[in-house]
Amino acid sequence: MSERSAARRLMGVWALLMLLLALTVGSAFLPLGVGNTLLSLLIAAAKASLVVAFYMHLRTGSAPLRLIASTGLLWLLLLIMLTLADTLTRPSVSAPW
Amino acid sequence: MTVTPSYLGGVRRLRDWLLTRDHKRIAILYLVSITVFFFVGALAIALVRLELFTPEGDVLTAETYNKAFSVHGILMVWFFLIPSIPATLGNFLIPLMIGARDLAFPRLNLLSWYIYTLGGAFTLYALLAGGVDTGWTFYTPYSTFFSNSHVFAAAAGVFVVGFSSILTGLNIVVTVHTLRTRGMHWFRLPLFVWALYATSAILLLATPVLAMTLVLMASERLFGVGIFDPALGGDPLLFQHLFWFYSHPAVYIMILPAMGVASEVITCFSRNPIFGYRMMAYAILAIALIGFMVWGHHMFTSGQSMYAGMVFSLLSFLVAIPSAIKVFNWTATLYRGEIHFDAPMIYALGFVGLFLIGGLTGLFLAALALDVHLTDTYFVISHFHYIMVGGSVMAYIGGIHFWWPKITGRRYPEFWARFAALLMFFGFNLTFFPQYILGYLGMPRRVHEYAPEFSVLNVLSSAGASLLAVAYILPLFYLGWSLRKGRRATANPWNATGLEWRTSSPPPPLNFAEQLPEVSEGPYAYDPDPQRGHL
Amino acid sequence: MKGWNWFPAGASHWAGGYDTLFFFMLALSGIAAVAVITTAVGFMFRYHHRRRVHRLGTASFQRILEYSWIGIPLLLFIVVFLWAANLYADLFFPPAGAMPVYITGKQWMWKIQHANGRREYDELHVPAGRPVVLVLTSEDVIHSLSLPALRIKRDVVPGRYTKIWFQADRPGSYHLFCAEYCGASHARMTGRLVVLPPDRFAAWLGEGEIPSLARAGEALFRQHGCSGCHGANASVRAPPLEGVFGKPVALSDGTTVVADERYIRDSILLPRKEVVGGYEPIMPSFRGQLSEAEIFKLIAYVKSLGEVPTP
Amino acid sequence: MKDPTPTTRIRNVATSESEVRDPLRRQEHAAALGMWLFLATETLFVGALFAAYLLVRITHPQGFILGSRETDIVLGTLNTAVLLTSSLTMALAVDRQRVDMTRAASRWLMITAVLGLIFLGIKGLEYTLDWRHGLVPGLHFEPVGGQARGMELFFFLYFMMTGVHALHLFLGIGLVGAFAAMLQRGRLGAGNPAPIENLGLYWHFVDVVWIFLFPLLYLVHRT
Repeated sequence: MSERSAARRLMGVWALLMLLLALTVGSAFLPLGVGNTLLSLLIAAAKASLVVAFYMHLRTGSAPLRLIASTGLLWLLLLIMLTLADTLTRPSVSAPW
Repeated sequence: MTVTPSYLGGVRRLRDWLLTRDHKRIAILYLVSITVFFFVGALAIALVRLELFTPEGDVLTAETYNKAFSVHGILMVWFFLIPSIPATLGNFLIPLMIGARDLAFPRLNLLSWYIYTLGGAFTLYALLAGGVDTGWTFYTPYSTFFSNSHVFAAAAGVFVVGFSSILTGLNIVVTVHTLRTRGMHWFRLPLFVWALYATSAILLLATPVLAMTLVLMASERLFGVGIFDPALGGDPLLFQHLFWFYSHPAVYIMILPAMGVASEVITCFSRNPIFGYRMMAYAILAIALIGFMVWGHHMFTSGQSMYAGMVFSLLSFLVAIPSAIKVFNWTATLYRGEIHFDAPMIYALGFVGLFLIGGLTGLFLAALALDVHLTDTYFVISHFHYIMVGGSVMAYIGGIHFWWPKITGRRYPEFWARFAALLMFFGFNLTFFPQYILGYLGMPRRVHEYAPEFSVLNVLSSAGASLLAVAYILPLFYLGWSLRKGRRATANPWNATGLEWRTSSPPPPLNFAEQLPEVSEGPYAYDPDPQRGHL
Repeated sequence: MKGWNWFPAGASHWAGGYDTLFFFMLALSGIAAVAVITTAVGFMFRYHHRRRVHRLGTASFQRILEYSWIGIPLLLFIVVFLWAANLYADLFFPPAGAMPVYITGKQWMWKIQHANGRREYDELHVPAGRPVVLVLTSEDVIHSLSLPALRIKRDVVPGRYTKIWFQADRPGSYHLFCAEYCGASHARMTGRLVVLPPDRFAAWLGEGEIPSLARAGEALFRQHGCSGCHGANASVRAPPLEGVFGKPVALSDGTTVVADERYIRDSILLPRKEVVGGYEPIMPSFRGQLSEAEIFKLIAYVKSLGEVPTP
Repeated sequence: MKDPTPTTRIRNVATSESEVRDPLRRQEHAAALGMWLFLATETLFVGALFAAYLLVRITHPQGFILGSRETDIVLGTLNTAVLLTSSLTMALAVDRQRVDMTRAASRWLMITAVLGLIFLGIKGLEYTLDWRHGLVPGLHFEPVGGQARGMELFFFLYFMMTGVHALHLFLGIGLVGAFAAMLQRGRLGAGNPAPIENLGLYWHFVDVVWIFLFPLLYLVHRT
């Protein structure tokens, strides 16, 4: 891969990021209810993946690096999911009086 | 005997120690500092046990008592147990065991000791300025709005020392990944290295959550507003979730390295390869992984939802499986071995026995209904002391004995070491076994007065504690004595197989004289002496 | 040695079930511990380095051994898990008609109110043979109400209600502890659980002239000016409270909640959090003006509005 | 010295460590590994805040919507664009350093640092406006309308999250500036891309955190 094309790819990614930014800001004004949050998080995930894959070179990174990167994320999900397991199923105390 | 230069020799200025990048010297720095904190924490609990000698609150005021157990918890957990094996034995041994000249980031290693010292300074400040009375758990809203003690300084100390843990963990993981010598495949690593690797992973993944939780708690205390505040519709249980997400895996930070030490010692003194090496390695990884998913078992009565309780309870039973595997495999390692009862072996076997009891009583606490009555009583105290003190501290001191010849180049006096090990074992049981019964009888923890019917068991416990104190002080004397007067140690006094025994005692500054050793088979290539064995 | 008793019998049916499981576990882990320790000590003697025994080769059935000591504990664990979970779930479902008692933890005392208005401090009187449900909250930090004779305990959390129920069977006087560290006098936040035979309890409950909890709530309702807006002929438009309790309420943001204790408590303390649809968020917060014990009374009053009109 | 160890098991080899593996490659690998581990740690550090955010938001959905509407979406979007652009310039700097164009790399680093400073400037402006509007919990909080408690919790988290992010960025700017200066002076010269690459990893990570902060804080529900 020539130097020029490498730089061009980085700029292409930037353009995509900007596009996604415009999209997410625009979507915030649509009345989608909880869909707003889901959509904007989806877009955020797409943006983050672009940065991680291209700017942080994880696309070409070695196996241990990918393992470590995904471990951080996985553990965060563990924290969130298991805490949710409590808060979402916690009943407010039902009527004894 | 050829004179090989050792890492201890050379110029003996203080600067050469305080600015060293040699992992072995940094390990000694850690050894000295954690010993200091251990005895400060022990002093605090000595006061507690003295108070509990009688049912009335007659020795300490309630406030002083609360500060004493809080300081005991904070110092013992973060300034002794968590760095104990990883930062001393781990630091010293990992490069030697995998055939490297140092850790991957020697400067970072020194930095992490300085960060540890800084964190210790904060905590000592909190202690000297009047103490902290939140317990080591810093539960909100007590810690945020109600305690009048030095919560900020203590939390800052814990926050800072967390970074030292993170850096140590990072260093160990990178070292194991990149600096294994030729032929040292993953499944040729000693189990001690496996254990430290898993421990480091936990340190890296859990500690940051604690750090942020403490930041949130401190901001809430500072600004009078925050997400744990029930008055604002915040949730105090959220603090507990975040706190235990760290603090339950922290238990495995304390016990996994101890398991590593036990594995090394037991194979060596039964002259047998470890039973089921791969299973042991997988068990370590399984404990590290599942250990992250069980924290809610600290909250079965906290108002956590019943369904979450069931998930956490089931997972807690699952994490007991790999722990059970380890106990069985250590036992099986003795089979057809050639068992020597040197002091490290007594410590290691003591570790297995106490860990077994601690683990089995852990099952009581994992069982939902049983926990309802037992939690927050002395049953819990006894359970985790069996794991952390009976388990980790026994193994730590045993490990110190096992590698003492390597670290110092001297032999310790065997008689005294065996005596201290046995005294520790009996003292420990006398101290903590009565506490199981106290817990079942319902005596709550963290009280400085108690109902008179609990007094017999408390007197037994306090008596045991004084034996235990003697057992912990003894090694200071005889190990100190051996530094000057002990017999000189050969490179491999135990006839053990690890790479660390392939270099001189104490090792040269770059660990291995000229070339790094190469490995062509797994660890623990022990054979019971056939001449002794044949009938 | 007063009251020396190593294994005190439980004072409730649930405690009996608890002890059965506890001693089953004790037996199970005792067997496991003895088996492992005997084996290990046996090996230590047999394979002591000075003994001349056969040492060549290790166990050839390693796989089977390893799988069996994964499988057998797993099975046992699942049995214990199910048993304990089942027992635990019991605590969350009080039988209909359980007698409520309202308990507020406060540094460092227990304030206890019965439905008929009878109040007591640090002593909890309950009748034998009748289910009792404790509704718990805290004025300040987290406490934990521990009743060892009943083998139960529940944390008392500020800002929300937790509850636990029991049916004591054996009249007597038992320990009541605070089990969650709550500050300087945590150790002295103790009391007694007094289980009385039903007739003596009824007598105890009726001592003295006391307004019921709902009546006391009604007084507070007027005293704090709630009736000025929520009353029948109020000038300010506020949602009427008659018949609200336990029913779904449509909120201004389009969602619906059930008007349970939490909702009413939040409406008093955080009135703008969930506003009833069609009403302006104008209600002031009563934070700091009402104690948790008083909120218990107000909720009892609101609840009584849903039933037959108060006499 | 009499050595009782069975020497057959482990033999010393005549090759030195450097012949086993290329030490420079190994150092680079170690550095990248260390950096990624650090970032995994950081993920959980800021992740704890994200978890707290999610759990508090579940209990106060309305408060978070109203709180989010009080944030300045124009400045927020602008800032996101600035930060994404700084990631581009940082990636270009790494790219240049890889092909030993240290001057160009240094220039891109300078631009990155300036973009970082612009971000902090805009953030500071936002904070000032928040103060004027009485949106700072604990110090100056006078919200308009209902949902005051939920909004207060929202803004508490808003300041914690953006504050922790800004602190990371602040450190990043310092490091980027220092590395740019080192490149200028010819230290860290050609053939040594690893330090800049790791610096880049850190910078991009800070960017990724913002990518998630932005929708959670600014875009909860605008209609």
